[in-house]
Amino acid sequence: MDRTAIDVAHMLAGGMVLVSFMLLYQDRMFGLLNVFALHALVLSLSVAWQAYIQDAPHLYVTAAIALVLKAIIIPVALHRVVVRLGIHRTIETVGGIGPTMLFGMGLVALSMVVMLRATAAADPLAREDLAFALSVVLLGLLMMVTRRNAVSQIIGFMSLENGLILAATGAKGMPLVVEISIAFSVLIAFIVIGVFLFRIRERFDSVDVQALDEFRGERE
Amino acid sequence: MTPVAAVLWSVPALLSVVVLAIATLRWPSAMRLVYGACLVICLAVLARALAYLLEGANTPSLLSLPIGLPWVGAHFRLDALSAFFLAVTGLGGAGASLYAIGYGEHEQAPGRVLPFYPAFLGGMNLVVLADDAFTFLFAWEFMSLSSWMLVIAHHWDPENRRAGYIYITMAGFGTLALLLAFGLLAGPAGSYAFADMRGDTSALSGLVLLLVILGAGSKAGLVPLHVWLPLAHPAAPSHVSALMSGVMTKVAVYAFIRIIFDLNGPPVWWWSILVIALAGLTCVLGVLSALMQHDLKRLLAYHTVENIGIVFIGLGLALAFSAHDMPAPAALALTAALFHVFNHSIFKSLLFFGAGAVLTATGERDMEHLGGLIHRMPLTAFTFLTGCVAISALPPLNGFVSEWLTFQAILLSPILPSWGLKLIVPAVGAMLALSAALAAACFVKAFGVTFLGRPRSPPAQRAHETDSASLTAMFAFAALCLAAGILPGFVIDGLAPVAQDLVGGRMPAQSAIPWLSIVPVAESRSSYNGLLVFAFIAISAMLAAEVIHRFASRAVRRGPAWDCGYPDPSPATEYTADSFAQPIRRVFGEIAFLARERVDMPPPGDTRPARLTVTLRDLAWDSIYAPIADGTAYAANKLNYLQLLTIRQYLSGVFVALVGLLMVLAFVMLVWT
Amino acid sequence: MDLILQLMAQGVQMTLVLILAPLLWGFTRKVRAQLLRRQGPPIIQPYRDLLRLIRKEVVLAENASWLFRSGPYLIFAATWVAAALVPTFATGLYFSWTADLIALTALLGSARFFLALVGMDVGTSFGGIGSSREMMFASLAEPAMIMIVFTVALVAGSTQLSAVADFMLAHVTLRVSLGLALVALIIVALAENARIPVDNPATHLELTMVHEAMVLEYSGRHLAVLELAAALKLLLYISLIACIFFPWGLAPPDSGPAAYAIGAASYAGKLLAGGFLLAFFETSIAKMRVFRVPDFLGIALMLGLLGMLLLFVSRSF
Amino acid sequence: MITLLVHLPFEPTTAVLVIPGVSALVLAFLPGYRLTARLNVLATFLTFLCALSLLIEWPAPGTYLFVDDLNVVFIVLGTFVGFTTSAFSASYIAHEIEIGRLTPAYLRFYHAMYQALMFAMNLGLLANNIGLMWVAIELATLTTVLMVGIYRTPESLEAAWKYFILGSVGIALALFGTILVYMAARPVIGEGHDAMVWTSLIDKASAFSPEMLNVAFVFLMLGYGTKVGLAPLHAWLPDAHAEGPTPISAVLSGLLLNVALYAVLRFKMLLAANQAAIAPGPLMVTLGLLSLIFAGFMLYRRRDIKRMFAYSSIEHMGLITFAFGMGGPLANFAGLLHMTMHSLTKSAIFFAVGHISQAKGTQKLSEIRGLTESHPLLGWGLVLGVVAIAGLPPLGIFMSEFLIVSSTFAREPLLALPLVFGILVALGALMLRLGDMAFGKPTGSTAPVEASYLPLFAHLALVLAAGIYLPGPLVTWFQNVARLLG
Repeated sequence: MDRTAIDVAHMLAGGMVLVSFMLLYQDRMFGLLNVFALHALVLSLSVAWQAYIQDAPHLYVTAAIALVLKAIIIPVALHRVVVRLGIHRTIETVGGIGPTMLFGMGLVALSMVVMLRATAAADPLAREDLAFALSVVLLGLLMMVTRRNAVSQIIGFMSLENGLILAATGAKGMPLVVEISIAFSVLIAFIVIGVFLFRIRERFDSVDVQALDEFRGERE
Repeated sequence: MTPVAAVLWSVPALLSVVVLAIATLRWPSAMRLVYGACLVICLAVLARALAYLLEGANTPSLLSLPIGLPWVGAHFRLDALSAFFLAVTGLGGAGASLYAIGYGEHEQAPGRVLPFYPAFLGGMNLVVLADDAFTFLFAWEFMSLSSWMLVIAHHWDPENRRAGYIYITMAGFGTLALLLAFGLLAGPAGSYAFADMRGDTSALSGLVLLLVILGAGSKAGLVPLHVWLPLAHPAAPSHVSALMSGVMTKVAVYAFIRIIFDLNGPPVWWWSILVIALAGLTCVLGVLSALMQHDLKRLLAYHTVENIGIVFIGLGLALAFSAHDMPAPAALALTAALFHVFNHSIFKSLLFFGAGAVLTATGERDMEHLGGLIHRMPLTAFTFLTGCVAISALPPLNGFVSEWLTFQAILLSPILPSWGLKLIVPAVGAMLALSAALAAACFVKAFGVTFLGRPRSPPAQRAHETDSASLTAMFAFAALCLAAGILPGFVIDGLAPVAQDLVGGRMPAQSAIPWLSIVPVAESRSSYNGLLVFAFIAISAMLAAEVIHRFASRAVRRGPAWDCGYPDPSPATEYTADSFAQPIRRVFGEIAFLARERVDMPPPGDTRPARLTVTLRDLAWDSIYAPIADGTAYAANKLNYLQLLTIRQYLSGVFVALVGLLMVLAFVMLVWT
Repeated sequence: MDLILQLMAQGVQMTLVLILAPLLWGFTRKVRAQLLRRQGPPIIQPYRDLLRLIRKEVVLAENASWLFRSGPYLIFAATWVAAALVPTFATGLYFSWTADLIALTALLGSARFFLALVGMDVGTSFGGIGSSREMMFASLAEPAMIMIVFTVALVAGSTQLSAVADFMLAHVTLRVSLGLALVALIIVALAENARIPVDNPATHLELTMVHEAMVLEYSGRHLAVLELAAALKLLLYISLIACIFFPWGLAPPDSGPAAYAIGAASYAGKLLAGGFLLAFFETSIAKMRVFRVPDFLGIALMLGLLGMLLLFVSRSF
Repeated sequence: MITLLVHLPFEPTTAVLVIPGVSALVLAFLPGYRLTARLNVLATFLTFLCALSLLIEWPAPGTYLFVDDLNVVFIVLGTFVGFTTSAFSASYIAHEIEIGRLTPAYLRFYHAMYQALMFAMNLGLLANNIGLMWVAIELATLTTVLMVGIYRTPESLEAAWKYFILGSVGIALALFGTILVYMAARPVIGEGHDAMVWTSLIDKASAFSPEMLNVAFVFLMLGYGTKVGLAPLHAWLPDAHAEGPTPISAVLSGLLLNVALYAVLRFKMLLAANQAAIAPGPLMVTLGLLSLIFAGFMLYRRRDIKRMFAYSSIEHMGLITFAFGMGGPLANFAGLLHMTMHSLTKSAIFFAVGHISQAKGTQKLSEIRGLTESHPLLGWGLVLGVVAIAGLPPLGIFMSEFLIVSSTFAREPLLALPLVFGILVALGALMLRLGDMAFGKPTGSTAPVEASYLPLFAHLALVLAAGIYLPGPLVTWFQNVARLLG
């Protein structure tokens, strides 16, 4: 395949890392939802591009799922959740945006070091893709642990999962990618439904601590 | 059938008695059935072991079964040492079972005793027969487990539950220590059969010794590993207390001898210093703690600690001698230790039987509520007195003989070259003498306060003589105390093969010596003749009494006791157990227990009574066990907060782990290239 | 014939100690009185006392048990056997190997054990006081005694009294350890025999007495037997000191009557000296408080241990 | 449904999957709990029989499914525990229906989920494709999440939610690891399906790029380790055990943890087959020791009986992971034995605990006293179980602990000390709680409870037998597996 194809792939993957940083930076709920939609969009683009250059048509399914479910349905659904729970005001972060971003930089550097060393053997397309994917995964995890807010944690998890899809599609000729992405979509659906059904309040935190105190008495 | 097979059959037999016990639990006659069966089996074991021992026991009899640890199998071995200890377990078990046939009538929870009692016996026999590490530890822990169930048989009392908890935890600790020791002996290849261990000597044999001291010592009750013992032994029903104190501690001694003398290769001189020092400490602290008790069974339990100390002094000396390659003195020391093992198993069981009889007759273990029982239970009193004399190491009974032999071994030790021993052995000799004297005081107190004087409580007044089965057992053991005391030569000769196996030497044959006296080394050096001493005392006492009664008066008149002009019939004016121990507490208590006495004397005109409060501290507990317990609680409390985190915080745990590992990996890969 | 002579010698010794004991008792009492410028009872007074006591009827407390009645004879027997085993005028008597020094100490221990028990039998507080204090003294005196025995045994290479005496007789040299042992043994002897400064055999003030408190309930023949036992014990200790540290004149094993005569004479001399020194010592110091006694006995224990330690370090001490 | 079975072309490996799968569908729609409960038992029993038939001879590895010495151990064990647990659950659920904690609708759901879980776990064990294995384990997680939350109480919902979130993250990490393995395999095996087929992976593992494998193992260890419940990834486990229905606690401890452990072992073998890759042992040993000691201390402060035994599961999983991390024939053998014994014992304990909490009407330790007086069979069953789990003879865990500790001390003395320390800490805690629960003056209701003792005592009997005598074939078989694990 020619150079440009690879460059485009890298462009898109890098774009996802960038959007992940935007996610980290966001401190408004609706803004966050929009940025996540963007994240999913970029993902579906890069998956589509992979489908094209690997001429693996089944990947288009994955791209479509990413586009429809993650870029449209879920953001809308979450939008309603946010309105319903009335938590659109702010996002409570743990230890400021700035430090988090800096830490994110460190994570990207780490994943670069690890991956580029590890994948010395693999073909260039896979190398950078994997490196970017790992950074997206780590950033998503970072977002989950630095946000107190259920919805933004869900978003963190979904961005993490986007990173996984990116890696899976980047792995040339990997079977079961579609199935896996579907399985993941099921997972996501469960999460969102969970938020709906069980009225998980602002944060995961509040539920269990009180539960522990009231019901379990494990604390003394 | 080979000897080992013959004795090994006792284990399945006892286990089937367990099944029998569970099956017949509802029957009224279950108790007699179970104890009767145990009695028969134990007697059979005793007979077979003695027969083997008296045949000379020169060829170990082996047996291996395809059970237990796969690719190793279960190995069993009957040699002189195990035969001797089988005789001890068999004898103790038989006595306890016979006693229990009567004592069991008073058991309020037979369902929690009958099934575990035979299991306990079987476990002890199995330990002594085991010839590979797995079988050994299996039996060892099985023994602990079944005795634990017996300790908490009366589980409604929280004290017993606490005792049981401390016991089972210490037992687990000991087992793990022994497990580590065996791990060293077996090596990475995992050759767990004792036969393989005998061959090669581990480089870390010193570490093995330390671990065995922890493992076997904690079961035997070496200070400072003894804390569980005075709690657990009294908690069990009395016949079980007798077994635990009289026999199970001996099984621990067996473990020590088996591993250190048999498996662990040639001893090093500094081992003996460690063992002897610990043993001396154990003697003195054990007997002093015993003196401070006023719970009869607890007093006996503490006193077991002292006797274990005496045994380990002998073992330590044997180690020292054989480390310097002096077989004959080593044989003397070892024989002394084993003789004391035998003696203690007899009279400690006897004393616990007596305590049990008192307990059933009065429902009291606290000596402060007893007294005057010699009138109401004269036979029990007589046997108990015999036990007291024997355990106080007074001639002509058996306790004195083993202690005398130990003294003789100490007298031989100046020939030991190493200076550490030169300095520590005399000190330990003094400690041994001191503990012997204190033991006499302890049992004057035990017998005097319990059986003599006036009853201190209504139950003590209503006491009645115990049943015939118990009495038979007690008289049998009392007779044994006397027999072993006046005919020690036969016991020593019986022990000769054991010493021959373990230290390659033996004491001179005793049965040949005229007048049946015993001569450890040479007659010019020292000799003792229990038979003649007994005869002389008996004859001269009877002679004196006869002469006086015949030629002088034999008139007797009863009158009130001399009350110094202030008649006060209440038994409260009697000397109590605590006041009896007070002088000795004044002398030794400050060091041994940080004893503090506080007198609260009201000013003149104030009518409230003056109070004397005494506080004793258990140093071992305060300095070792309490910190451990507190540390565990502290760690548990601190860590418990991890149960209360939020999902986000748990996620951060995962996150940190991931990033950390990735960084390590990056570091590794960067360093590699 | 030889055997009969041997047995006779043994028998003579047994009766000898029995006869001499009250005499020694009376002698010390007389000397003491003289030293105090008193007339004092005649030397044979103890015999009279014993005879009178024997003839008297026994007054038993209501709740005295069988142990109370049989105890005195046991105590007497144990002490007597012990005393008879100490070489008095000759060594190597026929049964001298029956018990060595350790056994001897233990025999006295048995006697003390039963004495303490009978003291508690009636259940008055005096007996209790006496027994508990007696056992407290013993808990220090007995180890001290054992230490002394060890010291001596390490010097003489034997715990057999006869062998010890022979050794001392053969090569008697001044040894530091033996000196320490002697001092210790004297202290122990004072304590064991309930003499001043540890106890006062003459007192009848209940709270200060130890030995007397234990036998307070006894009367008649029982008391007589106990008194005799006490006297035997005193004799035993003096002859013990004599035969270990001053073995001169002891008749060697299986020697003729002449040697025995010399032995007897020297033994009488030693007894007189010992009794006199004891009385002199007792008159010259005062009784100490009960709880000072442990320190006093502690000295003996330390001395004994020191002597033994020295010998462990080097045989030439 | 029986007819359905008959019409099946009988082929054990597929049957092991088809039976639970089909019966899950059937049970989802059948009403009435008696029938469904019986069907549930029957289905698990048939599955167990098929699994047993695998022992006799198994088919050649297929593209998606395969059987070898290693996973057949897990399958037989798993299906057996699944069978006994279903038998237990029948009587347990009956009581829950009586007291109205569960409605018939939820019951249908429950049974369907139970079979689905069986299906997922068998699939995960049989999968010859690491992607398929991943999917199966995720499915198993989802089903258990649903069952943990089945009581709809705030605690159970919260527990399910916690389990769900942590499990999903774990799953995500595991997937990343799987992708990396594929990436490592692709240059050697070539693109496409084969590069994820286990049998071909293990053959060519020596040629893979070691660095890739290292990174992959980090992710897989953490991902599947979350399912195994190793500290610090354990947080979901105690609550999931405590708040779900007790049969599910039994299945979680007895099966699901093993399945996750199986996945870890597979990838350990992959790394072991590659000389250049860093040895996975140290990581496993560290996590194992951490879990062991941590859980040992956590046992002391528990108030809830099920949560306590959940922590004990963490402790034992730590011990097993440690053993496999040590490697070598002895330690691997011990690890396998320990895993088997732990599954049997722990599920037996949960059987007892389930009925106990039903009898006493509470899970609070402080309200459970004197069981051996009030409910002798349950009480003594619990005593036996706890004695076994504490590693005391004559029960099986003693043998495995004996092997682990002694072999470790002979090889790495310094590693054995924390090991022994952890075991001792746990023993102390278990015995402390046992003394309070089983003995003393009974509290609460002493009314007898409708209980099925057969599964409980069957497990304990097996554990007891194994503690005294291991049959020769089993030993050789375990030794083969131990050699397989390297």
